[in-house]
Amino acid sequence: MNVPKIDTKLTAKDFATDQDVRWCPGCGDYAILKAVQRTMPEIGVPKENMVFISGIGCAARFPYYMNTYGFHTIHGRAPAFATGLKLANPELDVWVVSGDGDALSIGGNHLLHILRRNVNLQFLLFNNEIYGLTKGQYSPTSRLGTRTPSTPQGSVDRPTNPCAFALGTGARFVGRSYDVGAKHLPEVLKRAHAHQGTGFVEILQNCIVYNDGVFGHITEKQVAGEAQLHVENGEPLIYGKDKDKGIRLNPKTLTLESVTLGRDGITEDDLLVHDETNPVLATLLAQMEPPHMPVAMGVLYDSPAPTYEAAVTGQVQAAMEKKPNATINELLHSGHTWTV
Amino acid sequence: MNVPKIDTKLTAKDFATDQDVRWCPGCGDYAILKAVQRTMPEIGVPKENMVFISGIGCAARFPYYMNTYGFHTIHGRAPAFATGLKLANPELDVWVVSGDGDALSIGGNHLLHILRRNVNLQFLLFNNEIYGLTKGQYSPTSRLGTRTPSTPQGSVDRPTNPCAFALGTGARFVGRSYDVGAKHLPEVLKRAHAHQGTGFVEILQNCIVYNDGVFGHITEKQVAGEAQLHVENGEPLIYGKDKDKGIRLNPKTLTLESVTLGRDGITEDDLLVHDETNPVLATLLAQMEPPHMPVAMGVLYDSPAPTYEAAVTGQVQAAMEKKPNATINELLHSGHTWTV
Amino acid sequence: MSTPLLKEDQSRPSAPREERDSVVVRFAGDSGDGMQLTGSQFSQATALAGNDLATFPDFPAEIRAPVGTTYGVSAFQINFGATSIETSGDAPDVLVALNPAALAVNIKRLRKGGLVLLDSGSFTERNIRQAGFSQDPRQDNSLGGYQVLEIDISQRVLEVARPLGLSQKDALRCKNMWVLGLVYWMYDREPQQTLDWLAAKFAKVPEVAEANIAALKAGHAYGETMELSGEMRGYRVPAREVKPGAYRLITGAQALAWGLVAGCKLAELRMTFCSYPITPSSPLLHILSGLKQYGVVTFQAEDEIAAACAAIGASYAGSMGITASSGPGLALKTEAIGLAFGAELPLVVVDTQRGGPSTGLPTKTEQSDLYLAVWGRNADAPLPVIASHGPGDCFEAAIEAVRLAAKYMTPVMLLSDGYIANAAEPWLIPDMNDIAPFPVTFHTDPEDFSPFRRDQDTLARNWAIPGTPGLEHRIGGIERDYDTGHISYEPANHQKMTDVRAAKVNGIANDIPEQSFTEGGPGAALTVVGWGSTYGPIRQAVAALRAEGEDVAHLHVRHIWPLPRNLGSLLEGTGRVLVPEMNSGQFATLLRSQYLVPAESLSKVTGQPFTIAELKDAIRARLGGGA
Amino acid sequence: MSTPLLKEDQSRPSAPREERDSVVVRFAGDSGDGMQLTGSQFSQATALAGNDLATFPDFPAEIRAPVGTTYGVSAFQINFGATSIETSGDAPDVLVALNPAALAVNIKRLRKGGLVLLDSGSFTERNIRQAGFSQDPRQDNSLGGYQVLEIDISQRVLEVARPLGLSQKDALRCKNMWVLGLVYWMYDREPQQTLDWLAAKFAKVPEVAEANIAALKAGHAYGETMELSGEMRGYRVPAREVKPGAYRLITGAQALAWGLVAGCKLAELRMTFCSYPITPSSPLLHILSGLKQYGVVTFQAEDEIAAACAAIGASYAGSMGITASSGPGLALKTEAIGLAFGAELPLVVVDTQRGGPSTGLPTKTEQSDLYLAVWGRNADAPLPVIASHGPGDCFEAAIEAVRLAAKYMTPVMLLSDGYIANAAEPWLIPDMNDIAPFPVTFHTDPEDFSPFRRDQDTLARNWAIPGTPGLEHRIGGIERDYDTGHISYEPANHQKMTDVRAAKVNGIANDIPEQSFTEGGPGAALTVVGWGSTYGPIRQAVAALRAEGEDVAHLHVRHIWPLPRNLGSLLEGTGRVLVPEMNSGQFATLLRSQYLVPAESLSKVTGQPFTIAELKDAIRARLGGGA
Ligand SMILES: Cc1ncc(C[n+]2csc(CCOP(=O)(O)OP(=O)(O)O)c2C)c(N)n1
Ligand SMILES: Cc1ncc(C[n+]2csc(CCOP(=O)(O)OP(=O)(O)O)c2C)c(N)n1
Ligand code: SF4
Ligand code: SF4
Ligand SMILES: [Mg+2]
Ligand SMILES: [Mg+2]
Repeated sequence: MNVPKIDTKLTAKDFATDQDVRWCPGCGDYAILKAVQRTMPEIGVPKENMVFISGIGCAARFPYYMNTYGFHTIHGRAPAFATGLKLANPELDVWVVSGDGDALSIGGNHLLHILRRNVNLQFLLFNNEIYGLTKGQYSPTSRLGTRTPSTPQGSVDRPTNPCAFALGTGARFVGRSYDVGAKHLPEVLKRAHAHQGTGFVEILQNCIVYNDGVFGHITEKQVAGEAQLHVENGEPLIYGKDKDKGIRLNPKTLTLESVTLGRDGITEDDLLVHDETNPVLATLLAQMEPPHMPVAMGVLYDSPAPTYEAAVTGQVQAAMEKKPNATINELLHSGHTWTV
Repeated sequence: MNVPKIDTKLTAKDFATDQDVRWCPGCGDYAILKAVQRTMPEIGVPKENMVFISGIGCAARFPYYMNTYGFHTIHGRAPAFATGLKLANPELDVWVVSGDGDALSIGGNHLLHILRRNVNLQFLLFNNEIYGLTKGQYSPTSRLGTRTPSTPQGSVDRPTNPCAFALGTGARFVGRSYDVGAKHLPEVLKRAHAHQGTGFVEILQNCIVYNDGVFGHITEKQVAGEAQLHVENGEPLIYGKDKDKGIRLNPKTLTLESVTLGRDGITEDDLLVHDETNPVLATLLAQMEPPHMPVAMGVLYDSPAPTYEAAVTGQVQAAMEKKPNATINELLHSGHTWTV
Repeated sequence: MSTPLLKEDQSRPSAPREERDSVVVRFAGDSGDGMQLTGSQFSQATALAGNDLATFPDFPAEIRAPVGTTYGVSAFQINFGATSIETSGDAPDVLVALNPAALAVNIKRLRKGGLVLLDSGSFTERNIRQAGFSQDPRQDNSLGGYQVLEIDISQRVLEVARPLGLSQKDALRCKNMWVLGLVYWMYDREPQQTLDWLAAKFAKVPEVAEANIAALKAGHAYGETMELSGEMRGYRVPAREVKPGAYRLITGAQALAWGLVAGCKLAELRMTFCSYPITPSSPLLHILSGLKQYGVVTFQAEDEIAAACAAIGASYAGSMGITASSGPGLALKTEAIGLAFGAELPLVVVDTQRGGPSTGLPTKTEQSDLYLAVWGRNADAPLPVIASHGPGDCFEAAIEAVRLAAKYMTPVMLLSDGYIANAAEPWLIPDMNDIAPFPVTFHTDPEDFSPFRRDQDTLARNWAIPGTPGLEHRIGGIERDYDTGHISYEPANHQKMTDVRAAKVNGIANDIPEQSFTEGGPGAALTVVGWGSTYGPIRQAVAALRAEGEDVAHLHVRHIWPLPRNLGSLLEGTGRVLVPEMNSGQFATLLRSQYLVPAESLSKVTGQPFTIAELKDAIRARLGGGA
Repeated sequence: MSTPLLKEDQSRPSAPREERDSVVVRFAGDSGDGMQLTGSQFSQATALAGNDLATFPDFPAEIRAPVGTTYGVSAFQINFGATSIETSGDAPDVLVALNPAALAVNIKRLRKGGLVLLDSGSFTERNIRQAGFSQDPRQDNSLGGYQVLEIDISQRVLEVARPLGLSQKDALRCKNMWVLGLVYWMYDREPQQTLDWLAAKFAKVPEVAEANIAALKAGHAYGETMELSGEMRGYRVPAREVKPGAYRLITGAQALAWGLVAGCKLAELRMTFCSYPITPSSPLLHILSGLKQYGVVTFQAEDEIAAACAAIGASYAGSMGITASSGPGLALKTEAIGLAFGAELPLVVVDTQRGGPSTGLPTKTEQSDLYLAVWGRNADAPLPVIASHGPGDCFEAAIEAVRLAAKYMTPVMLLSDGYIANAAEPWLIPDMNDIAPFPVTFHTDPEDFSPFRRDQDTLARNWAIPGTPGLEHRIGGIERDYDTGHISYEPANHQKMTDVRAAKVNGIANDIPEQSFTEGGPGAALTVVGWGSTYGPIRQAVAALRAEGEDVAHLHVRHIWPLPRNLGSLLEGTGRVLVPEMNSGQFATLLRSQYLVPAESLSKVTGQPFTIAELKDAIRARLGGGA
């Protein structure tokens, strides 16, 4: 979104509403809310130009807690509402907030199409790998074997990787962060916002009630260094709490490998350098998974393309300029008429 | 699908129905129908175990012309009907026939989920890059700038690549062929059928009325040699009517390049060798496009994984074996009861 | 009616033409024969000749079925006359059949004694068989009772067109113009505008233009010659006296699309039209996609749900969100419409009804989505429902839908059908300056703001749109507090909100015209109550019977919900009530439930409009045997 | 009723207990306080004590709202007695409030003079404020008119549990068992089974088991002590005389799930249950997912549309396809249901209704999807609609739905609601051997086969499933030829098919029980007509008024469509007709439309069931002022 930056002195507090936040105590959504509220003032868009759109789910309650415009719609359809909103007023700064069920189960088709069209907005997918609001059934991102009320013997369908899915649809910005990434998340949000087109951000989120700790092996302080790779454009792919590990390409198998710097004579030069504009690299990064690989965090892909609403309204604008004072009476009299 | 092969002496004719085929004269669907009818006897599944399921569209009329079981359902939902069918009777050999609108516009979400779940059936996507049945509006695969009744100034949304989309969702078999590929198409169909899980096949199809010639630069006899690369597992990626061109990887940019054998000292050894089990290679191949690259035809990806219905019915079977004679009366008396 | 273009005085000095009050012609041929073009050219010429008219394009379901098949037959029917024409005609007087299949499909419609005009050149054995005839229908008694005029049109067209350099195939494609020329001669229509149109249409392929023009002229000349030889006769259908003004032909789809544009203009709102293609709704999307110069934004969504949601999103942003579909698509939109109802956002939902259930008969007409429109939502969610009654009327109905949606902050259902959408009629072009605007004022005052504060009169809530400083607020589908609009699970509040939403919609009854009689008045022995596209045939039938002295009246209802506030009293004071509908009695159910009147359903579910004759018979039967 | 576990003779030799005919207790506390568990334990003990009972779990909408908030309050109400209990009780006699928020939310429900039992330990300033009280309600007059019993339960629990090694937080989680012990004492219930249950539940954390057991015993002992000191009294609610047999407690969701399994067994069909989670429908998916040993296949689809389509696909394959949802989800299924109707495939669609419109009040109950069930499809698509009237009745209703779907090759709507689904009642366990099976026979004979050949009696078409040699055929949503089943656009065929589909469904009226009166008989001054979960309160209200001598009768309708064939005549012979519904009058509309009876709607849309008292008042008002 490129709404003109305005010098405001808003603070995080200005973005809080007077409504009690009703998530379960300890829910990862609180941390995300804080991060978003802290990020908004830095973005410099007037509050009244911001709109938060959501579907249904715990995550989807988000708009009630943001003192901007907000629309809590129906399950899975937030991208479609957002598209209409942007077509009607491209100047608005729109943020879609969705859960893994909302975005990838009932709403997968709308997500595909908003990404394909590249509507200029931010899409935040709170991935807790579970249906929180309906009390804990498995979701399209739940791992194989997840036991839930609807899968008492364990789930049998392979999960979808949200970032890989987004890239497969042709998304032009794909980022990943996590609920307790108090510093990391705002940076990714700002990048998504700066991107012209749909800024898709997966946020790993802990559901303390129905899926507690499912990302513990990635986000817990003790393991984060080894389990996460924070990508930076133009920088080699290095990770590890001692920054001693890296990622290199095996060009034969077209796969990524984790290597230790210094071991077997491996140096930084052997590592892949992150290129945000490379979709294949982004796909490979998106698919890295523990235990053998770290999880890639940050901006995996950013390659702007024309936005949908700009193109649509551009055609309308051009037509209006070509016929500046078209009246309805003219329309009614167009083509064959006769007078009695 | 692995229905036991039975020695039948069926011919293509046995698979034709007594209904007049109602596509427009010259429609690519005729050629596909012929190819499918010719392939069926070779597959060796008894006719009565075959079911063709479709949504709505010109392509979706297909079941009426196959003398098997058939269900012409509603727009976009064929994968969901097929999933229920397979859950109820995993022995059936199910073929879904869909169009680019049916599969990727209204039905994108069901396609995502059938691929993710890996339901054991064949999914044929007749891609004519247009809505045929509703008289020629653009579709999610129409190229940028396509002029149709709903886009008189040209379409502005970037098309989705069906094979790349399928790979992004986690599909385990992705093939591509074309309507007039009288020899090529049956081979790909047989491979899809042999695959355990969802065999996704994109078939480029000419709509002579609303999008005539849109694949001419790929499928016309004169250009096919240069415009198509027929991939074969384990073979180097060579194409050209003189078999003088090949594909190599640029490991720096992670992109594919077309090279000429013999020029600049390039030999077959420099070329990539097709590996059907490599998803990254499949994605790169799926995305090759004219004019600079040939279109990849054949089995781009084939990497079997457990099928959904086998896992589901496996759990049911196991539970039934554990409690072999569970009666409803027992169920009704389970837990706390008391007698008056 | 007299138009400057009507050149009666220029008609050729040959035998005086017999006068006809009205005539029904049906053009039928293969999908590739161009029957729709032929029909619309004839309609234009007929309109210019000052006749009233109504058309009925009868497309095949297939895009372009194999040549010569019955399911590939395309037909176009036109009823035109010197009097008020409100239906496309019960039975054709003239059937043009360009191949055996066209004859097979349409012959049963022809009135006894009518004229069938055949292209004998197309009666090959193969074509005859493909049409389903066991033998040549011209040889057995199949055509007994009709006048048959066999002309080898194919041959004549080849003779005219081949010398101009056309291939056999291209030459034969001029058959329709040859026939048009002949029919122009028969009814004394002026061919010039068609000649001009051909020249323009085929400007880039002059030999094709020339061939078509030559074919048309040849057909015309053939008529003259045959008349001289006494084998054919020409007719005169005098112009109709009508209100002076500028006229045009208009289809329902066109009028509806333009009405939406006009309505938004009157409301001073931008329009965001979101739709997913479906027969017979798609023409709205096509027409509106070509009106960008009026600021119309169109969005071909990925499906009907997305279309409805995008339209609601657009309304939330302060535009008029409009979505359009047909039965199966409308079914998909129901959940989203419920949200627009609950969040109280304006939305116009256009349903161009078609034959059902399920996929049903996509290219045939029906009125069977009334239940879905009125009652098809989860929970208590009453909406205004408006039905247009004919092509031109769609314009006004669409304006009314936009007006109510904006004024009452509510989704509005606007019903059309496959017949109305495709049929054309002459239309007295309204002057926008004569239509009172109803500009929307967005709420902008932060003082004491709540998004759910209501207007005392309309009970509509505030419309405060994103971008307005100080009015930041959240809305959604969970029940909202009556005062603040925040989420509320309070039992009493839910009752209050349910009540006020219903009261708001019911209140619209005070903002719409009272019901009046189309024909007759209160207290008739039988009152025929109709809605939607049955208007024409019912009115004609009732008028005819009244002229015969029958005690019958006609009420035509445009506002299906809320019903006009005086409708109940009009019905209570009446005798029997008969409700003809192209469904299984849906409006009859509604009337019975609201007024406890013993409304009797007259149901027709064939995908075809009522004929005047069958309505007259039904009415007569109920009046005790007829006059 | 006397059960082997009822140990009246073992009651302590202290003061004789006062006898009560029925009692309503409401347990209320924070989401984390375990009120639902407490309530269901009390229900079990009460059932074992031989009382009739009905429960009403009243969940918060939030999963686990912040501690101490009003929207985090969870409550469980139970009505139990020595007589027939059919509602969860108008107003509690006893309210247990474990924190100020629970008091704030629930106090208004308590009957005047009722007992409120408070945990004074939770009345901290912060909690009081968070509950929305401006001052301590115990200090001002807020609780005037009630008996208030303040006990520092928190403190007492800490004293019991801390020594066992529990943290303060864990210790406080035993509050519910302390209260349960006290209430057990008050109503002389046997605690043993709860003690056993606690031991089993916390087998892996013995200190927690011990602490809970100790808390329960301490609460029980507290009662005894207080009684001795005269500050509390115990009651006796005698057992009810009931039909002998094996009983259990059952919720509506459980009975419905089991009924579906039983129905499929009786039909000799595999069940394929396809659903997408939604409140309050999800428990069906959960229960059935645990019944794999009965061959039940469950499928959590990607959305409601896929769920409906998968179920239809399963039926096509020869299984019984079942899909379940609530309002918003049902709205999404309408297009697919239309296909099942058109293709004439069996399908059971369960709708557990909730508050609407749109997302509405997901955790509250309503009956407002009747319009959607009966009329919510594009085009003419009538379906059988069955409504269950209470928890146990769901079992029979589900069997009936499966029977009709299989026998008539049609989708069937089965309506339940949020109240029925979650409420529990004692249920006389039926013996499957007493229920007549209705096995399905698939068609297998290729001789002269057509998929649309119909049974002469039922008008149901053949069910021929894939895998059957020689019966290969194609079906779909486009209109089908009456004889062959092939696609047909023929006008007359469409009429014939529309008629036969309607006739088939209407014919079901001959295959369902005739309507009978629940209370009273024909010709009453006022007949109350109900459906669904209003059964209990209406029956109680009408029975009570009849006992008072009022001329009122009760008709309860299970088959909403087609209606019982004699219902019309029963209604015509009656005085006023009153239709209480938890919606804006939907069934009243249906009755009016069908029978032209002036059925009057008594509407309640608060998300709460009717109380007996409000029904009695409404009936009395219509009878002219009451006895
Ligand atoms: C049409 C419809 N179907 C189903 C539901 C029930 N429902 C609400 S939220 C939800 C899924 C929530 O999961 P997710 O999107 O992952 O969000 P979370 O609660 O985990 O944040 C479901 C199934 C609904 N409200 N509407
Ligand atoms: C619910 C619904 N929406 C829309 C339609 C109209 N419709 C039928 S087919 C179709 C698209 C066809 O395109 P495609 O899937 O590409 O098939 P093709 O005709 O090109 O083979 C549409 C929009 C419908 N029948 N049902
Ligand atoms: S259920 Fe899970 S996701 Fe939802 S609010 Fe509670 S902790 Fe958060
Ligand atoms: S419209 Fe196109 S896709 Fe459809 S039948 Fe005709 S040629 Fe084929
Ligand atoms: Mg989730
Ligand atoms: Mg297509």
